Amino acid sequence: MSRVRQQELHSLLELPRPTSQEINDDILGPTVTIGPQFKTAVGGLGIIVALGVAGFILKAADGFDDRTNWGYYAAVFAFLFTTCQGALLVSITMRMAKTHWRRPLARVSELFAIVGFFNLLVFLPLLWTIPIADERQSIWFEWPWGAPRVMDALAMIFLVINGLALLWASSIPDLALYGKRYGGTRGAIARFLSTGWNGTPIQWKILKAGQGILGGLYWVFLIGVHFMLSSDFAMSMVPGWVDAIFPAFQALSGLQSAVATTMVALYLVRRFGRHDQYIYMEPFWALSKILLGLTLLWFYFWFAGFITFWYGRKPIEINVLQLLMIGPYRVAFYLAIFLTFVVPFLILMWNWVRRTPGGPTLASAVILVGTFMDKIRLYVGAYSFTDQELTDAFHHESAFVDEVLPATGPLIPSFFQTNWPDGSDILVIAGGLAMPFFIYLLATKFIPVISIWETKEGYLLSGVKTVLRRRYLVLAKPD
Amino acid sequence: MSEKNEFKWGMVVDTDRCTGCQACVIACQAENNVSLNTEDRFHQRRAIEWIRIERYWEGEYPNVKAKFLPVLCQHCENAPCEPVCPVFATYHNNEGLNVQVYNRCVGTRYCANNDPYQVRFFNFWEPQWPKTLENQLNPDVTVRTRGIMEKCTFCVQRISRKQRELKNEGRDLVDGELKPACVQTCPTDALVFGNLKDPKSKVAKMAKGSRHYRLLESLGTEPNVIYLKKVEENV
Amino acid sequence: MQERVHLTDKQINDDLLIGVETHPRWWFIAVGFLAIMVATAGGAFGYMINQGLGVTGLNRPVMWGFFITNFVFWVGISHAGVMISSILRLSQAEWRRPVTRAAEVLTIVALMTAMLFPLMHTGRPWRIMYWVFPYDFARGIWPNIRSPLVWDPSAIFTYLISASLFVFVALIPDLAVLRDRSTGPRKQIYGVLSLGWRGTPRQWRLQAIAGILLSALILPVFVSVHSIVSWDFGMTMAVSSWHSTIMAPYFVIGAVHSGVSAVVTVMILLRWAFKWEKYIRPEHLDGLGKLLVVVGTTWFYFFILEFLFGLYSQEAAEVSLRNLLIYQWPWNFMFFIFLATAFFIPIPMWLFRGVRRSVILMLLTSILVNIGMWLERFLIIVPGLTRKADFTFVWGTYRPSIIEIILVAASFAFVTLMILLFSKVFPLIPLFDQKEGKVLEATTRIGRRDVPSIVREE
Amino acid sequence: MTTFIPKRSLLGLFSTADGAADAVEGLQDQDFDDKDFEIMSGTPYPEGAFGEKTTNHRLYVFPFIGAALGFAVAILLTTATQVSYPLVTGGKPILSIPPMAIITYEGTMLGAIIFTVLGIIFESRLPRPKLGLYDERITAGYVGILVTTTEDRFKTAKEILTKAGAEDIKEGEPD
Repeated sequence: MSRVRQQELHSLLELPRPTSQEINDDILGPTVTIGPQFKTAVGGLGIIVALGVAGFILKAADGFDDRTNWGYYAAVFAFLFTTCQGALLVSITMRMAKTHWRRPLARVSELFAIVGFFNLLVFLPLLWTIPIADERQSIWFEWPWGAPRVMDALAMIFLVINGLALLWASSIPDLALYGKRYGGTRGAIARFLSTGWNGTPIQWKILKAGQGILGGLYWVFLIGVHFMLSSDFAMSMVPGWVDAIFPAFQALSGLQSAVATTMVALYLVRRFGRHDQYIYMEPFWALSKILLGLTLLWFYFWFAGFITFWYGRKPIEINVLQLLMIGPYRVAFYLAIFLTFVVPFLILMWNWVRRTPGGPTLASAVILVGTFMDKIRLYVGAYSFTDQELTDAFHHESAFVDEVLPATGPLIPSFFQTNWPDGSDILVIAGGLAMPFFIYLLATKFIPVISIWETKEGYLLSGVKTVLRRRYLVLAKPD
Repeated sequence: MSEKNEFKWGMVVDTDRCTGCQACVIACQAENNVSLNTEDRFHQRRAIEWIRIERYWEGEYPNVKAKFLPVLCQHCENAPCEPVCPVFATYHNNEGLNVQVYNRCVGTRYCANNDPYQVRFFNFWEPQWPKTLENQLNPDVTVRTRGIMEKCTFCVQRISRKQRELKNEGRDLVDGELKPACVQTCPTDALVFGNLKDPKSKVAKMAKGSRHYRLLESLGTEPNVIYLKKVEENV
Repeated sequence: MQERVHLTDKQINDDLLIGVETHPRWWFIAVGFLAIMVATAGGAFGYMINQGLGVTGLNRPVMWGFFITNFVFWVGISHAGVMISSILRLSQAEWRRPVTRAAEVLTIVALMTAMLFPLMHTGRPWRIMYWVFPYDFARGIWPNIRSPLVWDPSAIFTYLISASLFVFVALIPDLAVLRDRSTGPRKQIYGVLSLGWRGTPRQWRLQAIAGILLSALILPVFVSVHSIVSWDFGMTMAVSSWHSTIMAPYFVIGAVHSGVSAVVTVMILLRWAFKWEKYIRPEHLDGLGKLLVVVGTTWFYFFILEFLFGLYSQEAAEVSLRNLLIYQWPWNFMFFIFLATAFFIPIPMWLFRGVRRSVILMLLTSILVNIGMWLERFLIIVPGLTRKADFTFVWGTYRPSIIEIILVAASFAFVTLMILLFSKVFPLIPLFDQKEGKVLEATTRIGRRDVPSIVREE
Repeated sequence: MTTFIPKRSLLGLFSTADGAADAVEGLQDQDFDDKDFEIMSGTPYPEGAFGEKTTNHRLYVFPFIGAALGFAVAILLTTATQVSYPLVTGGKPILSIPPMAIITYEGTMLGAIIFTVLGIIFESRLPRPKLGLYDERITAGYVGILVTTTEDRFKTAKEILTKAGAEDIKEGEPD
């Protein structure tokens, strides 16, 4: 089949219907060939990632005691966690909801599981930067020493394993195909991973049930990890910051950036992966509607937290608002609210923009920048307190009778200062942001970036029917 | 008079002097036409006391000590009870008073919920006095009907009468000549009332002493009632 | 799996207009009985106005009790309609068709009921005008927009007007059916109401767009309404267990949980009352059940956040409140019942397909959820107040009086009554949506199996 | 201005949608303009199912106008009520932005929704005081095709409708 650019083709109704063999050729072909463009991209990204590793080594040489030194590192990790590890949710959720337009993007979002594995490596050093002091507010209450470190590490590891398992489960049929077609090391690995899959009905049934269970678990784990990270790495580091909505807000921000990440990846795969035959317009349209909803919710969650603090006006609340909004991190804050809410909302509110591939992708890219700014505001802000300040403040505010308090002065002295990134921070940021592209590019050469079996299933379950005088798309809904 | 904003009323409560005699409570009831708190109303938890004495017991028998804390409306600068009222029945005037406008009140009781000091009271029943007591009602003070909120006003009727007097006589306020009923009655001078804006007044001086504190300071309400810590003799 | 029932347009009209066109005796008995209950409540309310709020169980510090609980509960129920019809319309869920109208009507009725309660609860209800309306009663005082109690009416009126218009727009084609089928003065009235609808392609197209556009516009309103109700509590810094940032989404998702359950209850009762077995089928309950699993679990997540973050700061008032809820009779009993009925019994049950498709089990579980969610509101509002004060000895408790119980009970009667009255005048299942569903049905043959399919419009 | 040519209306009733679609096809073949005939059905058929041309509408303008109006009114109201009687409550500023934002938001949405509903009614060409040539069977499953044409083409139209299988044909004056 000729590879025409089909910008305008919106849904399966207008698309030509390839045969099974053509689908195999079209999708598996680019997986095994390595072009010069690919080599340049991988090489360039590899160098940046190497610089990032160098930045990390520079930091590690300074030790883990000075927490302020690790603020940007934590922000980079948090950003990668929200975006890349959240991205899997798009395919999981849409598969659960049985939407038919998910098929082109299912694998695109699931491949981020591999990026998640490397993000785990980024995460582990961070454990040494959070205080284990029991005498501060935390979700671990009376748990034994080091509960945050142990539990956070365990939760992250489980999450990554779960993600990889999900990716594996959903790509078995494709790997089997890959192994059958190609030899060499990669073919052998694919054959090994496909564990003798031959597609009997019972195998399909188990595979789908497995995907459902792993997907449900991934949701639970991801929300849980968001909860732990946002309380252990952000809230508990700022005296008096008790914000029950914050874990949920972080999870929501994770969903928003997950959709944005998937959208950007989908666009890039479509543009550079020569897959516009299979990635038609409808996923962009449908995802952009969801993205619009999540963008509005982002502001809603933020406002729900803000107005409670603004109205309450306790000194401690005012201090938290000052630190994060009008204090030293205000630049990052206003950029964040502008780029995660205002700009994407203005882009996405137009129906005609949502029906193009470029519009939603632009909004997504803007959202990703905004999310990064938000992480800088929260994590660098949180990392600017020392252990001593935390314990002092905690004892201070939990005193029952206020007679002991001095009558003047704020409860928390404003000891935080602007913390601009230094040389090693910049290296870490550059390397950290290049890492997902680098890993993802490599991963596309091992696993087809479009799910072959889901695409075939999509063609099987859709058809064209004439009602009276016009042709319409018909979607079959088994079970 | 208030254009220059020369007043900011405040009170100092010296807990070291308080004997817990409750004279202020009675004086307030009489001055402000607060309805009688019968036994029934106490059991219903609907008693109204604009000023009350909190009593804390310390230590084990036989070395028991009682501590007293007179609590009245704190007339906060950032009063949490004010902004929640939908009809502006309570607001902050420019003399530092948290005022209650009975006419506007519809009785949502939201202010009572958002009052950390428990000094706002709701009239669940129509106020009633025995026939014999009806003639002792203060003509300067409204009798509040059922269905509205009320609370300590720093005896605003005395304040405005005094301000009229001053204006007529064309003179300044002499510190100590204006006293709410509770202050007037206190036998130990534990309560002191005055103008916090006047640096020479007794309240302003006492408020700057080393023993001062304010109730629930961590809430940031900035009360105009300042407490002085008890001096521990046996320490 | 979708079951296919074959019906002609005529039969759909006959079946779904059964409430309007027939006059069974049970309807009159039910309406009479409910009207008596509502009248009793009117008497109780009159007595309360005459005597003052002393006749309630409220006290210091529990200034808000059953009335506010019931207000929050009914506002919560009112979130069902828009949740169901908007989300499902926007996501093109096919099983929404019989559910939408009843859910929207439930929204309106519940909202009207909810609005009565803050009114009853005030000390001087006859003065409520200058609270709610921005009208200068010659006294120069306007409502204080800094008060959450002014945000409330602004949101609730917006929601009520929007929901009513939404229902009306979707009702126009059905009113045309009623116009064509009725005679005499009824025909005149339906004729005026249906605005001269004839069903041209342009009108149908706008009807379809209207559904989607209004859904998209009402959704943000719907989220704001319960958020603002939650901020009545969240803004209150003096009650530390209320003063939580999570309140807004927690209330909203809780409202959806109780609202969707209420829709299930109402649907099943309608199915039983009007013999609509062909329209309200197990597949619809199945869809609602799946939705409820998601909503209920999300709600539980927010509940955990709320509960846990009360302890996070380790403030005395918050800790004592949790102590009260877990260890002290009868609060711990209510807390246990609340958790069991709102989450631990229904959600695991709904994981099973058999339960979701069983009419009787769905009826029971959906009622359970609302028992739990009523208790949830009660347990947020009242214990928070009983353990409110930090340094004084006015920790109190609360016991509702008979007047409060009568009024709360009558609110349920009132809602039922209003739905029954509505069913006498308008169809509770949209006729045209059913007919559209029929047109869009298709079957795809895959291998040896006929798979039910759906024609998808762009 | 063209001279006034008297027109007559013709309503064909079809028991099946297929027949109606045939009739539409026939009318289009005979150069009847889309303005000359209207389809009436009690069932929402998918857009373009009868082969009719889809009409444009300007519904999306309405919510924006309404939102702008609602926004303006709400801002005016919230600002004016606070400024006209400046009372300090709880140390909050006289012009408190967050509460204003909440009420303004509600006002904006209310304006948008009211105008959308007005727009829907207006764009649907409703309300229509008189039904004109109409049949009550349309809401019971029949599809009606209302042709309004000049006397000379009247017969052609009638023939087309009959040929397409119209069960009943009513004649009348256009409204």
